[in-house]
Amino acid sequence: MATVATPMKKLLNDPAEVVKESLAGLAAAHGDLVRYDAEAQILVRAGAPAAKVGLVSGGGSGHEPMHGGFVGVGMLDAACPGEVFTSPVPEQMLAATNAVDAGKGVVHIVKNYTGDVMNFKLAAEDAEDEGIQVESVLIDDDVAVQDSLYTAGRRGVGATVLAEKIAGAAAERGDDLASVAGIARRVNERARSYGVALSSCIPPASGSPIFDLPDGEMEVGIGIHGEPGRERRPLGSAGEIAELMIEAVVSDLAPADGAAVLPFVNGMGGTPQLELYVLYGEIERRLRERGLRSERRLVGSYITSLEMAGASLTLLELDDELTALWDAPVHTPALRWGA
Amino acid sequence: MATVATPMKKLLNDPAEVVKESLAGLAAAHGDLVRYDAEAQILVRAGAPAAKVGLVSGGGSGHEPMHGGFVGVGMLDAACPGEVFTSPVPEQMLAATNAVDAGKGVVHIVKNYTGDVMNFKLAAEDAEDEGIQVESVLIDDDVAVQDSLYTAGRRGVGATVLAEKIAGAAAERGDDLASVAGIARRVNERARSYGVALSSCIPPASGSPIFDLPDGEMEVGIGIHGEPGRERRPLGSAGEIAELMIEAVVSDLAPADGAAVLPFVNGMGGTPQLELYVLYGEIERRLRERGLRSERRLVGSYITSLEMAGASLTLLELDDELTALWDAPVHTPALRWGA
Amino acid sequence: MHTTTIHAWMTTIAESVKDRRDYLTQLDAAIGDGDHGVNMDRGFDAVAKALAAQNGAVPPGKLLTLAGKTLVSTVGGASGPLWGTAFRRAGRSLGNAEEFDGRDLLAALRAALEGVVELGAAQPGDKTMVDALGPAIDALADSLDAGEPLERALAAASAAAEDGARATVPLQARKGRASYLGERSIGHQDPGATSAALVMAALQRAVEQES
Amino acid sequence: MHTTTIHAWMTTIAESVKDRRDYLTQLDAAIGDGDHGVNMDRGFDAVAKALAAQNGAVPPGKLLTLAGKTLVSTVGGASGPLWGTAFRRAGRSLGNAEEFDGRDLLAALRAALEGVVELGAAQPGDKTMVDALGPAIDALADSLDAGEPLERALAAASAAAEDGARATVPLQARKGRASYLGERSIGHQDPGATSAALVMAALQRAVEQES
Ligand SMILES: Nc1ncnc2c1ncn2[C@@H]1O[C@H](COP(=O)(O)OP(=O)(O)O)[C@@H](O)[C@H]1O
Ligand SMILES: Nc1ncnc2c1ncn2[C@@H]1O[C@H](COP(=O)(O)OP(=O)(O)O)[C@@H](O)[C@H]1O
Ligand SMILES: [Mg+2]
Ligand SMILES: [Mg+2]
Ligand SMILES: [Mg+2]
Ligand SMILES: [Mg+2]
Repeated sequence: MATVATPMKKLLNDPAEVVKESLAGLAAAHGDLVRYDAEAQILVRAGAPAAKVGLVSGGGSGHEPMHGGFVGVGMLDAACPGEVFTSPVPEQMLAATNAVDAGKGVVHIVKNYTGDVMNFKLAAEDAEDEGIQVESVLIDDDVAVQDSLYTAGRRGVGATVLAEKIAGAAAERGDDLASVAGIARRVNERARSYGVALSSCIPPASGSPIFDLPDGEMEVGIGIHGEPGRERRPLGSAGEIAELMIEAVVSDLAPADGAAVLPFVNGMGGTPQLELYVLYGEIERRLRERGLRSERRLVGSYITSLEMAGASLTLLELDDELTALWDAPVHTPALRWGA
Repeated sequence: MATVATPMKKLLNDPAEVVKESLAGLAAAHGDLVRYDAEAQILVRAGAPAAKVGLVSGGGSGHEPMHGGFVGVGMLDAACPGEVFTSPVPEQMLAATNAVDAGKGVVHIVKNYTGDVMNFKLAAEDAEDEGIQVESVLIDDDVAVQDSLYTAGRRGVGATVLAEKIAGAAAERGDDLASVAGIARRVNERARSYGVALSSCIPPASGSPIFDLPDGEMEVGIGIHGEPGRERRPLGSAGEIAELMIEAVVSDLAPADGAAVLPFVNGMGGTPQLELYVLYGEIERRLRERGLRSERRLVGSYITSLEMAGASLTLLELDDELTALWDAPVHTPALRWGA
Repeated sequence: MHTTTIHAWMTTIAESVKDRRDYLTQLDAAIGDGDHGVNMDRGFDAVAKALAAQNGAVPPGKLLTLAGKTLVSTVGGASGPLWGTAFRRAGRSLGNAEEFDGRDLLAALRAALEGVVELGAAQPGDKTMVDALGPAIDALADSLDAGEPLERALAAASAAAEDGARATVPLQARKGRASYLGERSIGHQDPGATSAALVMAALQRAVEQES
Repeated sequence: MHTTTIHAWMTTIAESVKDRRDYLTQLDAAIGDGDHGVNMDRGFDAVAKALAAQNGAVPPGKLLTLAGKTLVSTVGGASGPLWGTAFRRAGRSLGNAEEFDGRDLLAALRAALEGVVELGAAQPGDKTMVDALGPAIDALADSLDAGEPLERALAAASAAAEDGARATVPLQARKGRASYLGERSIGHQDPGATSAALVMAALQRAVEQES
């Protein structure tokens, strides 16, 4: 059995084909929700484009279920997945934009990474040349990176999932282009994230971990590309890690006293649910102690770095409209309720 | 930060408390669905016991979301989680049985492991002493183990999830004790499973992997307790692994020609979704080539071995009633549709 | 022998299981699921606490029954019901007597083994705790029949348990998790047989202390 | 120089990027996300194929434009749009001319760098490909001004790119993924600057072959 190029702990055929094959498998499993356009390498909501504002997102692969798992009713209309950890190309984004445009314009949800921003920029220019109105929404919620002249700015992480769900509900209820984009931006403005890694991950192309992390150590302030974080520290307890995350996001977000919040406790891919719920318990208790009301929550591995062990906290300060849109029905391969 | 006893790649406080803390976290996140009885260490469906046959399952922890994530509407009424990979004790099972009994009797879904069987047996005896009717359903779907005088019999693995969903729907629609138990047994009789590991996993108590698996090798015929499998082989491609799994389950199940089936492609915990859907694609295609119709499917990490990398295939031969019960609404922390 | 003997026996088991906790777990990791040491430690820790809470007046048999119940309700896994049943049966065999002698002890251990076999249906040679308990009981019987003093008889029983545990190495498991490994279970010592040997060694030491 | 020079340049880039693929990826793994080698290889592989499909009649500028478009549509990431824009601008600068000389080449490279800076807004010293391209273009200009033959001038440019790439090691990244690492980006060579040096070395070799 030598079909796998580099021997590694991976379940795949040819590393160069893993993204395409995975997209085909997703569409085979969820044909009622998504259609895979193999030529354009995009996933499109099944059925005719709904007569509404289109919602498109995309980025490198390896973050599953984001984005492909969020295509369906009440969330994304199309996703353009790039190679693992590599932003997709403008042609994919343009094809996705064309596929979902129903004359009401298309919102691009773009995570703030140099590659994603540049490629979406070129795609938006092309789309506008074709007469499609495009609103780009930049997601940059990661407080581990200061937004300064000395960085590419904050990374887009967990808030992406929340923005896609909430803006998707707004589009589904018939909001116009400006409103859908505005709601996505509001989610981004009211959300902050912070992540911690207990291990690296193994990109299929290289077949080996991006970095080594000895037992008993952790990387704090990580992104979602298996990259090292801002700093390496001795591994903390779940309580200490919860405190670290909450301090980072709350101090930056500065929510109103007694604010209603949505804590999104996300696994990076390789952290067992057993541990993730221990962390959730520590986080919800600490939020309560700070007078914040966890009125909604999301717990699970929704924006991942392949099999990286670790977790991130995204805290969204809710308002009545965001809460209502969060509760609205959603039916996608990875997120489903009310349907 | 030295609160973690053995330095390891784990997100927890005290390894001895991880199960209790995780259950409390799950209940905090899903208070609308489940209640955590800390004293008895059981999870119970929120609200008063429904006037229906009760459905109880349990087993060692480390398989999350099974079982706690399946407590709610249309599935389990209670779950009794033991320590990691250790069957719970009869007192937990008795407390769960008492909590959910509405006078219509209680079904115990028991995976076929010596410990689980013995402890549930003692619990069932106690419950009957207390005048509660108990029907025990043994799940033993793992074809990697021959059922013979020379083994403890086949292990219960993926079919457990399907039996809990389908029997849960039967109980919800008002079937009596014998019928609910009968349907669970029918699922077990019509389902077969086979699993493959690409890595071991790390039980919190020991803090180190149960076994080492060099890159480029895999364990075939594994269970769900991080144990080695029947045999070690060179790592195969996704296609080769799919073929191996299908050959194992189909040859044993011997479904009718053109039968309607439900392939359940399960991740062991540490396998990225990117890879799991590659495997799903390979499996669905091969089932089609064998003339089997994948009319329903489940893809995801639902019965895990902590962070083990690997996957299992459970194939269920559907009939109209099983399909209808599968489609019935379910609302639990881990499985939700139609609600 | 009296209630104090049982106290001494149980606390000695608790200590030696705690000492060998990681070793037992490693044995279980090789052919099981790596929790046997943790299970036994959790159980006998609870037993020691439960017994400590009793006043001296409780007869030996009742203490063993309490130990068995405590194991059932704290260990889980396969070893919980098995050891729990073993000590409950042993306790029932000693009944309400204030004292017991070597013959009583032998009868109690036989009752314990019967309970284990009833529940687990293991045959000698299946690579389980039975492979340590069985030889130990036979050795105890032989020595007592030969008129040896109890200390010597228990030393022989302990040695036989030890040998029985070691003799599980070449066996292929036919019961419990290890049986899933088929031939791969060969070449490893059975964790349950190993802790059974610890139980017998603890009994010997407890009785020695008494006299 | 003619169309054949561009063909030679692109195929030489494709070869050397393939050879150094893992090295570039390792550099990116240290301060980025470990895909740069794969990205460049995928892109220039496609460029080589696209150019091979062209008949000889296509003018050099159009070939560069095609190379740029191919990179944009196959690479993704940051380097895709950046290198794509670079070659498109270079192509536009050469226009429809059948031939081009050293001065034309210099102008084309300047246009390429401008395109990169417009899109990516990187300053010299930000630890990006700009830190290799900038010095290379300056060296080329100086040598041409000094009246040196083109081969020598391109050798100087290639060496300057090489030095520029190496000089990124002590820098703290201010653009791209590496900037997320803050001070931890110091001490590593920038992958994009490294592949930029490969591009310049390939140009030198392509022109040498010609003459
Ligand atoms: N049917 C049985 N009869 C007797 N002893 C058994 C049986 N099954 C298992 N055992 C014993 O139990 C031991 C394993 O105990 P433990 O690891 O605590 O439980 P589990 O196997 O549930 O994890 C085995 O080493 C074996 O000696
Ligand atoms: N704003 C920028 N301007 C110029 N070059 C940049 C910029 N951002 C990144 N780069 C270059 O791109 C390289 C990374 O390319 P690559 O790894 O292929 O893309 P990605 O960072 O999206 O994974 C960096 O080493 C750097 O030289
Ligand atoms: Mg990248
Ligand atoms: Mg166990
Ligand atoms: Mg065990
Ligand atoms: Mg990169």
